[in-house]
Amino acid sequence: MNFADILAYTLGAATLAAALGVVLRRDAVVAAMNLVLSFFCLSGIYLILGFPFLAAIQILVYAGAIMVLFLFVIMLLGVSTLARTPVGARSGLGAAIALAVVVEGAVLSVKLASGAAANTAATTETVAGVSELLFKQGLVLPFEITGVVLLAAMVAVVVIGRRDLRVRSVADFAREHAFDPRPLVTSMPPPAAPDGLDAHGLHTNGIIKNNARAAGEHHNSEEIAK
Amino acid sequence: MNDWILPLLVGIPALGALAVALAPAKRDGLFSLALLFCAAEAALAIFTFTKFDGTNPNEQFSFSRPWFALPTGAGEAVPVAFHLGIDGLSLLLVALSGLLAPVILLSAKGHIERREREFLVWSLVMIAGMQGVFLSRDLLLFYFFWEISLIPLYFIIGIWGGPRRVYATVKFFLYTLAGSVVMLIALLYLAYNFGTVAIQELSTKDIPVRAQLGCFLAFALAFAIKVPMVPFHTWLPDAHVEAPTAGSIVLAGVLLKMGTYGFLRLGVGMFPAAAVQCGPWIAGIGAAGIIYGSLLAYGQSDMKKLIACSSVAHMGTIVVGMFALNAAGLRGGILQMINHGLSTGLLFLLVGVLYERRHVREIAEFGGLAQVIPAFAVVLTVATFSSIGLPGLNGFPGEFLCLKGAFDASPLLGAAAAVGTVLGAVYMLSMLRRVAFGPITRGENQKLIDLNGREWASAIILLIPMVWIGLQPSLFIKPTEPAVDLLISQIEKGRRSLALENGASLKIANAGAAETGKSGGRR
Amino acid sequence: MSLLPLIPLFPLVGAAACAILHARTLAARRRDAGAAQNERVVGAIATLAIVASFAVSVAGFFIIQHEPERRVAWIVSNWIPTGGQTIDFGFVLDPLSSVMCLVVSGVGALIHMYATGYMRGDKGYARFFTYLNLFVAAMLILVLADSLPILFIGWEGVGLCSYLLIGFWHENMKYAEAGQKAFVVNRIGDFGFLLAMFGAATWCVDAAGKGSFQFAAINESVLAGHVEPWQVTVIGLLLFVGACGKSAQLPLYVWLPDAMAGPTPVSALIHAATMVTAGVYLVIRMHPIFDASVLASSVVACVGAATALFAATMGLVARDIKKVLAYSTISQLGFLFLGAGCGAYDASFYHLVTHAFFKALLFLGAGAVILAMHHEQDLFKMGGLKRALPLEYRTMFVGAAALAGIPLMSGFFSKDEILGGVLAGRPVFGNEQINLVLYVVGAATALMTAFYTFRLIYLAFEGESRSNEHPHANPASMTIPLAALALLTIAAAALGLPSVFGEFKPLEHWLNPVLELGGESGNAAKAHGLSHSAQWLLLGASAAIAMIGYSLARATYGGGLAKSRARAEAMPGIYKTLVDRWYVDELYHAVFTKTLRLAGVVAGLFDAYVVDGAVNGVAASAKRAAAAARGLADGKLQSYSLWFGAGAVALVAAVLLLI
Amino acid sequence: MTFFGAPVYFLAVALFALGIFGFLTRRNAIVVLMSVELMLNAANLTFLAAARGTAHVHEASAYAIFIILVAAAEAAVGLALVLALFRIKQSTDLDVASDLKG
Repeated sequence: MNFADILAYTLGAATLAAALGVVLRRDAVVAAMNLVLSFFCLSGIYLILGFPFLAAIQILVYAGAIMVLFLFVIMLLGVSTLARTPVGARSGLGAAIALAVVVEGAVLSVKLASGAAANTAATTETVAGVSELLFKQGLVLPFEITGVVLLAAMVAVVVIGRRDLRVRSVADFAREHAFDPRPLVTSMPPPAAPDGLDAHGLHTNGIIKNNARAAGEHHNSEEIAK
Repeated sequence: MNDWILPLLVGIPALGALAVALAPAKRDGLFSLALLFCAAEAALAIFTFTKFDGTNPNEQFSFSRPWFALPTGAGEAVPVAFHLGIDGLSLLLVALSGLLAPVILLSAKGHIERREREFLVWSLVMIAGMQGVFLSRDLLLFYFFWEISLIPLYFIIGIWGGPRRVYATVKFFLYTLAGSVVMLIALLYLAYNFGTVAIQELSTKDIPVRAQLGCFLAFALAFAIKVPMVPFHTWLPDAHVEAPTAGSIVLAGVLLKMGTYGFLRLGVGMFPAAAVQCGPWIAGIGAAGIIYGSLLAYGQSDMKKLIACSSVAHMGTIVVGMFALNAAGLRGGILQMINHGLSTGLLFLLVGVLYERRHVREIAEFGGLAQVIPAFAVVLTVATFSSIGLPGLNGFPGEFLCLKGAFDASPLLGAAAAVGTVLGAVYMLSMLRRVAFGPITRGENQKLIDLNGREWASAIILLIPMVWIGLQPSLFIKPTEPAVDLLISQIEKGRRSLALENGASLKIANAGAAETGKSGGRR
Repeated sequence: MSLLPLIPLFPLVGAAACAILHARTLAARRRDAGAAQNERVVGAIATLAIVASFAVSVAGFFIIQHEPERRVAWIVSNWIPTGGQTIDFGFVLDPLSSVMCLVVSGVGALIHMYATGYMRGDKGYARFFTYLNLFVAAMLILVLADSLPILFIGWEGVGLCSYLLIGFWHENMKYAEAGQKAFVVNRIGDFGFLLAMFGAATWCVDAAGKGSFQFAAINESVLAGHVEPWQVTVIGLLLFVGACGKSAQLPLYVWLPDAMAGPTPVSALIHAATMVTAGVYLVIRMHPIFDASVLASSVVACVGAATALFAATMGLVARDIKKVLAYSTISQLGFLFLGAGCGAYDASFYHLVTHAFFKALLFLGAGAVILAMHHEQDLFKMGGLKRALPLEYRTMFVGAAALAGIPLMSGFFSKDEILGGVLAGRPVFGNEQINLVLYVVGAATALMTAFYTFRLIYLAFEGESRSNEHPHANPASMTIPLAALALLTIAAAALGLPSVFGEFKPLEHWLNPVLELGGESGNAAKAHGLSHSAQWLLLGASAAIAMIGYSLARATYGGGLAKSRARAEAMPGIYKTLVDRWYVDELYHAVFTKTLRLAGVVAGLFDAYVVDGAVNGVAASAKRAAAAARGLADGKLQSYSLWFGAGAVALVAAVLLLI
Repeated sequence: MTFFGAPVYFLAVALFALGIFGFLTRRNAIVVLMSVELMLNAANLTFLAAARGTAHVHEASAYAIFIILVAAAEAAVGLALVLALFRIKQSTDLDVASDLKG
């Protein structure tokens, strides 16, 4: 039980505490902060494990990029103030499954641990080794594919994030993009009543309602009523 | 050799259906076209009856073409042939369904006002299916036609039926289908274990008794539902009440006979040992069915439901007769199938006549019709007395032989079945009295018009054979005798193999037992 | 002898002709209402058909005298092939059936002539004669049949015709119900007959072990002892059940009084002379069976005696003239069965013949009275018709005298023969005393018969008229048959004088070949006949009984209703029960009709809810299962992932546990 | 006893279990996404712990990197969906989005 073990244990405990915080805290922002804390602890553990490059990546990408994105969204939607019971109706079943995972995980990990070769600590991870692997031989194709995955994700985000997200069918798309004789509206019209319709049956306010003309077609009264 | 007759018997209605479907004619043109085909069918059926050689027990005019082969895992594929053949057992039934074809058309003309083309197509397909069932000598072909004849009636009841037609037709279809699915399993078992689906071959192969029992019970379920035997009969009254008159005639006239014919040809024919073993049980259920059916009929207020329940009782007599498994019972069963077809067909025709005029079927709605429409009352009286088995009409020889067969099998069974004759008289005559006799209770009945030409024609087509069978039963029984004797030899073979089986098991069970080989079947 | 089938054929052809004529009149009536009924033509055809058949029967009667065993047969072989015993459509003319043919066609012809007058003006005239001819044809088939199934054809045929004729005026629901009741009760009897037929065919085997439906074969096999005793008894009892149904004996007699709903000629022909005697004919035809089984014959005797007594009591108080005669018929039939049961077959056959004549006469007379009184049937509303209808009065008096058993009348001799047969006959149930008791019952019945017969005569003809109708004379076509029947009744006495007057018993000798089948046991009565003095004593007793009955009736009803009403008040209880026919109808209605109707309803409910319920239950449960399954897909993402997670965990657990 | 024997895997299992619990029961879409991140990190930890000191160190690291990349893409798309959901339903509660029930 040298110093490294002690540090590792404390970092482990900290990660667990943070994870608990993520899961149980009612407020989304606090949950996010806990997650960031757990990432930091984890990167510490990676260091101890002998993966310095990865620890850095963990901090940079995970804590830096992804969590920032989370916080950004949380702030954008202002959902943190939602005071509703955190846990869903079926929490009992969820907990049961989690427990089952713990039990099975424990059994598997014991099996995994017992099989592990004696750690000779001969080689430690170096950036050169990793980059050799990623760019020269072995994992080049997977790396490029993850690039494409990221690109796809970006495109998806752009499409999904569009402002006038309408529930659309091919017919709607075609009809909309057919030649439209109406002159372009040069200036923004004054904000009319929240769900008023202009002469051409288009919505005037910013918030997306279901496509009025589409609604007209199948009388989605629940939408219009709200 | 004239093997063109049987394919034509099935072909004519099928071609007729096609012709009617494509013909550009209007309502009357379609009806006359269809009637032409049906008349041809009836003529051919009568021609077959006359040309049939009454002394030859096995199948005649057989027509066989290889159809396809069922691939089996091991060994070569099981050949399935489009094999039609007629013999003593199916002769009378083929003649009956041929005869009923024009009757269905003539009665349909009266009450089918909409979508006539479809109705005609479906009824012609129906007739083809029926003939196919009685003529097929190959198990798979039998199953094919069995299912084919189900679909048209589904539509006939479903589209042109009464208010609760959808419930009735779905119930009828699913009920019968459930039975035939179980039959299919047994059929496949036979195909794969014995390498053939030809009925003739399966009858000669001696299938082990245990396998026989299994297959017999599977087939028996399908046929019991179709007959219908008592626990499975609830679909019949609903189907009849909701069916249009033409549908009721074909349902009562021929469809029910597929069950009893199946029992005879496939049940007793192919699995004699099992038939001997289950015979007493099925006969017992049949006898209970007679009494239960009669009580049911007595309690009905709807004329058509009463006749439907009465056919449950009559079919019970047929089953009792057949499963007495002796010479008289089998002859009676076969003849009674025809008699029931004729008399119940005529009764439903007459109910249809009333329904077309008054659009109501409650017995209470009628009364004293004999004073207003005497001709109708006379035909109704004749039909009623034929249905309760009055000597001189067709009911008597059939019922007499069934009861004699039942009595020979066991006096108790005979007595129980004979009670049916008394109960039959009770509910049929009370129906006749409430409909035809007594004062005229309803104003509308005053203005009823008597049978018109068309209705007279269809009634006479049924009346002639009814009186002829009554006066000269031997003409209709003699041709079936060789086939029945062949079946009796099958039953004896079954009894022997059963005795062998019991004997063997007895020997094994108690090595020293004195009495071995006691016959398991009837005395 | 191809003449034989002609006997039933003539009436069949007659029936067909009348049917066609009826159809034409209907068509004519529909075209222009009121087309003239060709009554004369129809009446002539129908009556001629029966007369022709009578002529052939007479010819047959003389022909068979020269035949070796006085027996002629005609057969169409293999009419119904049953695989075992074949059923041939065969007729046989032997002494028994020839006399029956004569009676049926003779009395039938007279009744047809009478009916042409009685039914004049009825719009169903041709239809009536169609049914009447059909009936005579069926009765002749029944009588001529040489095997049980062919007899059964006639048996059911007459049942059908009695159904049609009782319910002839079907506009009146009461008459239609009476017709249906008659047919159903007959059918109950036929149930027993059917089983007896099958039993006989399978059990009565000949030496070679082959059963048969033929009378001759069955009788032979019973006499030869190939049949176990219990089987003979069962066949006998079942046959008697059939006979009870047809001849209206105790348990199954209820239909006959209601059968009076039919026109009077029908009552005369069917419910007096012919059909109802079919049961006795059957017992006589199959007498070896009843000789062989003491139990069966004793049951026949006792039921006969009981019915005789029971029916006579109801006859005492009946008001409707036809009902009185109906009860008397049931009672006389009881007498016939009593005689047959005790082995006195020739005596009961003799009484059967004489009864046919005088009962038909009485019915026709009653019909004439009813017609004269414009369809008034209540005795209490008649009276003093002696002056208005002299011929009817005289002929009915002759009939009544015969029925009552006034000495020197045919009824006296035949009834006396039966009573003698009972006394000297085979011991019932094995001991003599019962015969004595049966004799006493018979005597009492004879007394009551005499009383109610003359009560009828006095109420109808004597005293002063109690109705404002003035009776009109009846046409000749009705009075001639009355006279003829009266003569026949008187002449019938000559058929079988008691042996004490010298051995002049033509009927008995004539029947010997049929009744002597069993040799000694065949005709027990004659074997150790009564001594001369006993016979004289018997004759005296019967004469005394008749006279007492006559004088009693004369005393009470001579001066109109006064005395009888006083007598009725004296014992109200008994009078009431007798008038209400011992409440048997109500009992039957409650026990049978109600339970059957209840059973029908219960079966209907059971069927609709239990059997159908099970079927619909299967369908409903399938639907419910589907609905439950649909609950899982509630659109919430997390519930899907829950099931997903649960599945994954289970899989891992399975893998871990298994490896 | 050393942390790097079984305990590191216990930690990973615990993290994974918490991730699943959060994923299955939390109604807030964002926390659900966070739980997914948690689970992915647990996986990372297991990879690295298993490869510690062996010749496959670089491969483990590379895989970890791939996981992180994919996690990033997944988070981005997830959040975009949550955003869209919010626009339509004005709430991030998962149970609200149940229009597809059948």
